[in-house]
Amino acid sequence: MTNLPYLSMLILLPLIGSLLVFAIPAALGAVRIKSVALGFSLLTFALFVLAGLQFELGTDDQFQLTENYEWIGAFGVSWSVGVDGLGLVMLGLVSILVPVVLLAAWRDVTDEAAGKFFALVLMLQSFVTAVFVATDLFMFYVFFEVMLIPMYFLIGRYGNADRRKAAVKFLIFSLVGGLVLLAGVISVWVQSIQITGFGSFDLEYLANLDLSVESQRWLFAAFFFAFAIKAPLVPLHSWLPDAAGSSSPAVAVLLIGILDKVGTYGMLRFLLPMFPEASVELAPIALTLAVLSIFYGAVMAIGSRDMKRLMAYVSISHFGFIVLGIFAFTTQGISGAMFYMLSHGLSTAALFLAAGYLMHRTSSSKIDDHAGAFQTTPLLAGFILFGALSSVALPGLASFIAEFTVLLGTFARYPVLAAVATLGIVVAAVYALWLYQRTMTGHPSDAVTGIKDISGREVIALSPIVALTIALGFVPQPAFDILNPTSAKVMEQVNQVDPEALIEGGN
Amino acid sequence: MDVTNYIILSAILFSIGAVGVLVRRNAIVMFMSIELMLNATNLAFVAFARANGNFDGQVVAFFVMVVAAAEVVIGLAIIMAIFRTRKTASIDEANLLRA
Amino acid sequence: MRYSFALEAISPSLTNQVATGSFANLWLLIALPLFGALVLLLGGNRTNSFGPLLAALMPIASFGFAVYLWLELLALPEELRSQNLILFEWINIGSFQVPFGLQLDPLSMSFVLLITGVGSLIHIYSLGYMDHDPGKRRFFGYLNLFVAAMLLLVLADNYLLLYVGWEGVGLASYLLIGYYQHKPSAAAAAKKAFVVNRVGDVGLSLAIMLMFVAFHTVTFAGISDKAEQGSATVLFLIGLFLLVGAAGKSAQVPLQSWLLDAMEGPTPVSALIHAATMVTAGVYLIVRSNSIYDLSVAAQNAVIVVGVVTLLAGAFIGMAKDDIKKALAASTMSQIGYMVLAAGLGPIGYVYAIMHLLTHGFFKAGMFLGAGSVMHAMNDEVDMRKFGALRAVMLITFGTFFVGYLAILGVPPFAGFYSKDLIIEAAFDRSIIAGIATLLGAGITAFYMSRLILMTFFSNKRWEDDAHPHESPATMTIPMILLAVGSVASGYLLTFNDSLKHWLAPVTGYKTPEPPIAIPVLIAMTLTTVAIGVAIAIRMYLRQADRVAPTNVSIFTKAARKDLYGDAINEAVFMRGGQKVVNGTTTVDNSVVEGSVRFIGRITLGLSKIIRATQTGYTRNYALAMLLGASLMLLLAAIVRL
Amino acid sequence: MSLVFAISATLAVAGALGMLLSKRAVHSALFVALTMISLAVLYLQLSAPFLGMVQIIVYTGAVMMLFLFVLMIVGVDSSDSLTETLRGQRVAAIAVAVALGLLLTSSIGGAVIASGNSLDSTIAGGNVQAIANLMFGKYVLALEVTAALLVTAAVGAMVLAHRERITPKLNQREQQQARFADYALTGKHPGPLPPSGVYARHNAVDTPALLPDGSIAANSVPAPLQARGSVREVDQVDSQQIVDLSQGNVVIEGGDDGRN
Repeated sequence: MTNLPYLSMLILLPLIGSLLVFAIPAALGAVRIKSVALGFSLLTFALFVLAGLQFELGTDDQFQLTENYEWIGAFGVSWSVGVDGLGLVMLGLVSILVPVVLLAAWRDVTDEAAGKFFALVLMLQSFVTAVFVATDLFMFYVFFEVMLIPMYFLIGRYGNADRRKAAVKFLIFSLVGGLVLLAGVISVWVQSIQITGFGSFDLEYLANLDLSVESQRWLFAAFFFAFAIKAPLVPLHSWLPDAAGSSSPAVAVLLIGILDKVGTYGMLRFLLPMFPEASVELAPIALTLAVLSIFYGAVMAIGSRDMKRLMAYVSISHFGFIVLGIFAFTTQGISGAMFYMLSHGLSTAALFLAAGYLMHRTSSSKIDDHAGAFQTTPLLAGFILFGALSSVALPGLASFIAEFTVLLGTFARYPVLAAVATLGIVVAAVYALWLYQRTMTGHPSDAVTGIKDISGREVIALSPIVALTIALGFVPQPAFDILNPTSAKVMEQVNQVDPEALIEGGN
Repeated sequence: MDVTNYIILSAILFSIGAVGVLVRRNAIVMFMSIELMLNATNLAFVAFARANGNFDGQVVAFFVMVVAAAEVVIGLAIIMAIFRTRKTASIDEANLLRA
Repeated sequence: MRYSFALEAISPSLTNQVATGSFANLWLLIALPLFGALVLLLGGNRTNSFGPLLAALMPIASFGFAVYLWLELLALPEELRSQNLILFEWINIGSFQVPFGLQLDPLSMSFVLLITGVGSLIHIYSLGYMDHDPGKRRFFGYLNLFVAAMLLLVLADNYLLLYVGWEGVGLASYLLIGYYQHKPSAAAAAKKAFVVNRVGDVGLSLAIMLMFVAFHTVTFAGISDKAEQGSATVLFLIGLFLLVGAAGKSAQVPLQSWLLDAMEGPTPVSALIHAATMVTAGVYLIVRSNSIYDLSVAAQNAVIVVGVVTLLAGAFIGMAKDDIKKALAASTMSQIGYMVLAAGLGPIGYVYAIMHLLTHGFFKAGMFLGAGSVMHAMNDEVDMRKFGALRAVMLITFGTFFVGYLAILGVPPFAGFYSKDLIIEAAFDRSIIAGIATLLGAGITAFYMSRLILMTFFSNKRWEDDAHPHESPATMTIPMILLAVGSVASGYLLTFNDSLKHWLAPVTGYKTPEPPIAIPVLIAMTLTTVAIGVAIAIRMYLRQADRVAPTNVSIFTKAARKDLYGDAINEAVFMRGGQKVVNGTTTVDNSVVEGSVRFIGRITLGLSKIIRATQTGYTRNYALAMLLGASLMLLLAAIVRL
Repeated sequence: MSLVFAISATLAVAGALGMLLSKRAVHSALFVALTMISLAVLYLQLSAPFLGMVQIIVYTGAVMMLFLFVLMIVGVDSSDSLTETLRGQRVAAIAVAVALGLLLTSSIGGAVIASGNSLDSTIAGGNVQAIANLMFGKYVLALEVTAALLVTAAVGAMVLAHRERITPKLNQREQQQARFADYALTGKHPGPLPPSGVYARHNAVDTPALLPDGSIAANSVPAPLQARGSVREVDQVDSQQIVDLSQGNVVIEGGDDGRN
């Protein structure tokens, strides 16, 4: 069991499922097609659990479950995969969210379109998995771009009236970022040849490359630009509200919960290890953008009249926290940022899917159309409140642990910046509770009168998310046990140590 | 053996072929011009083969001929198809690529 | 005897013991009400029938266990009375290590007894009060959730876990204030409470972060070990941040504005959360952080200033309120101001702060329940101007309320006399100004409480036509009676033989105050002030009160009616300002960010329009372009070779 | 410069220019054939006898004949005109082509490096064997691919040239109905077009039929001939005779069977 190529299988299994679902004739019935898709996603989850059981804590190797096959020998490109703590956690997030999203979106699309929709989701899962396990920069880049294709169709075909425009905007932004990234990737490769005499895209080889600070700066700029579009940081964010606002809730969850994580993931996996000196030197820029994003996103969320746009802006704010933690260069900050990536995926799913249930019932995403929905859908109101509180980082939920550790880690190095960022939790309370107040309380509006409360299927789809969010809020340490070696490794790669305690006489 | 003359001849034929492509409107005549250009390059190949003293140039010329033959077949078929729908062999009439 | 002069000064002497025996089951205290909350909230409508009863049983069970643990604790020698139970490793990242640990020491024990005791009574009361409410299962679920969170707050052995309980009670408070979801005012009040509390949370968060940065620990034990090594600035800042947190939760100026609005919730909630327990969490936090405050006089001074301002502001607002619950809420604010002030006095005041907190828990909860009983009788009317002469129809309610009234006034031998007078003495010890303020506060309290009780139970009948007041059922009156008993006896019991001092001093330390004025003189001064307040009220309200509030009132009354313009300031500065920021950002996003994206798009479109002109569709044009390109490339090659 | 080269080169250029300048496509094709043959001679001259033969067989023999076939099918139309319709195209084309020719001459012509060894000396078993060795050795993959290309091209040509019937074939009755419906709508003559040479001295296809008033029936000459402008003039005498005949002034002997 131990020597199976788990990671390649995790990439291939959903892809096979996707092709199979594509191939099933529609005449067989939408329910069967959907069941096959869901089955594949559950199978993938099972495979992930098996793979996770092979993962060992406390080993010296950075990457585990590694595989390495030659791909394009002439350029030193290989199909090389492996996971460390961060990769494993992201894989877990993907494996959990996809079945949840499929189940939640069971009736979001018409029966004729269901097969293609579900197949595209599975395809996306495959590509995103490849991104998260690639330890070869070229392979990472390829899947970084390829995953846009299913996403483009998911936004452009299954959203509201503005979906096509939004999909094109999403694609153009991503492609611009990807193009700059490509330039960076090629440049790294060329420089690696100049320095060592042979070119390779292997991560470890590139991380040990002795790049000059000058070229590191340029490469940092290129990589950071691409990842900041994906993450997204203000002012490169404007595609996200459109994309999330125009797509169906399930797609928005995949987009924000998983796809955007590639940006912050890329920062930790490639940006910091490959360009450590430049990262430390240019961190203030990243931190400034991060704090800007936190407040900008939160303020825009308050000003939003559309639920999905609001949630998209909330996510921009949250990505600000993640980037803040990454560039604080403390163990707590980086571990917290990685934990944030996990918890943000969960809280996004909780809020988006629950709100999606409501929007599906009223066929409107305008906040003002919903009022007093509590009277007709008390259970759904509970889930929406849970989602809102989760995005507020209420203590006792996973998002609190994440946000607090990020702020704590930042505070240790940049107290003023962290203090300013902490003020963001007040603004967060305003947007989240105001959303709840405007949608759930008061006298029922016409739109919500007579709608049905949440169904059993919908509860089942959301329960794992809710359970995980609470469980990780009280028992986060298993996740930190997995993540801490990664943050220690990153700290070592950027050559930073945690600040000492301030007390007189040392620690 | 001075092959420069052959090269010059080849260039002249190529240029005349190019002018043919650019100024003649009859698709069939245009096609003949293209054939002429291909032949001009063939001549250059053969001349180079002679100059370099090996047969590779001749083999390439041979392949060019084969490809040209295939191309003529397809090209003429296309011209016939166009003629059938538009009742003309004028290349200017087939301007659907206009932006 | 109120003082034992043998008790001069005690310094904190407890060290944590690993919990064994029955203390190892400490977690049950929290788990019981949490279990109740989970059953009721997850069980759905199936639990409608037995849910409320189950919910009421849970805090009672917790209370029983708490009493048992209390007796166990009493049996231990003084220095072993801090039991520390570490359940599991909570967070461990590098040097940031936080256990999921509970700590039971005399301070938290006092709170546990108060919370579970008063909590149980209010659960029982609610069985009667909420009897007709169709959604009461949810209500009881929230109540249980609150009790669990509050217990976690006081039992946590570190600041981060305290924070979890802190927010848990905030959440429960939010849910309960907004319990009447269909009322927009309730929803707005709930949100306001949460948001204002969040401002306080920022303070608490920053305090915890600073503690970690300074000391690399956030446990109470760790902080008190290392606090002495901290620099003055760090200690002051931690104290200040903690104060912000405490001000948010305890409705202290400038974060007081949410408490009066919070009265939108059902009355038992006001009694339990917004009078007896949650709002005192700030006092708990300050007393718990005594190791920080003892080392920073500047931080103590900040606490004192906040306490003084709040006690006066609350009393001032209380004078003008016609809404019975809001008047009581203003009074709560003021009384907590006393506690905070006392907590700011250091070892002199900690014990008194807690003592006042406990007695206040009894009499204020009792009065709130009384107010609830009145409202229950008057079709949920809260305007005192529509009450009057109720003492005859609601004898038990009036009796219990009157006991509470005497207690809050500080009439001997009721509970408030012991606790409040001690605070006044301690305040004089620190500063004359603070002392005078407390004295003044006592007088104003006497005035507005007399006004309240006169307008409600005495004076002329001003009822609405459809009002048929009647005494409340036993489930409601019994808790009121029990709380009244507490209001009478608690003060004496807590001071008898210096019991509370001996009990708490190992945690907080103690020092006897030495006010510049002789203590009997002070007592006389206090009682005189109170008597003056009562007299004015009787003169104004005993006979007759207007059915409609007069409008030609002084500027001070107007200010008090408007909560001293707290909301107006909030609205002008934060809401309007916030709105402007939101609008501004939205405009920037639309014009600058989106605008630049659109601008790039437009440039691209324009360029493509120009280039499109070259796409004539004529094959021969394309061929020409191709040939031109080939020629240029050749030319380039030729040039490069040259 | 050998005499053979001088003659062949002259002929080749003349053929090329002829193709470029002749108005009729058929003439162009014949001129190209001339160029091809000249090139074949040049190949022989360049020690490539095999290619020379292939050139004659494939190009002159097959390709150019295919052109002629297609020309016959397509016929002639206005595209044969030599007047330029695209503004500036002719001038630009000539300028660019001249520039290209010069550039090619200067760059490629200068790049020739003579190795000095003659082809004849390297031939082991003659030219054909040498080429065969290369083709079935070094270039065997290209050869296979070319084979595939040829097959594909053959299939492709069939697909393109084949006309798929997309409407059901009309029977005579339906054709008749359609024709009269057309007449009702557009006034198009329902009967057959007038045959050429009716009432005329000649019955050649380029002779137009004449209407009873002596004027020309425009439809009686096939369109390609009209497009080419080769419609025969009508004699004045002929038309006058027709007018006379139609007015009964003249009676033709032997043509009176059952008429009058």
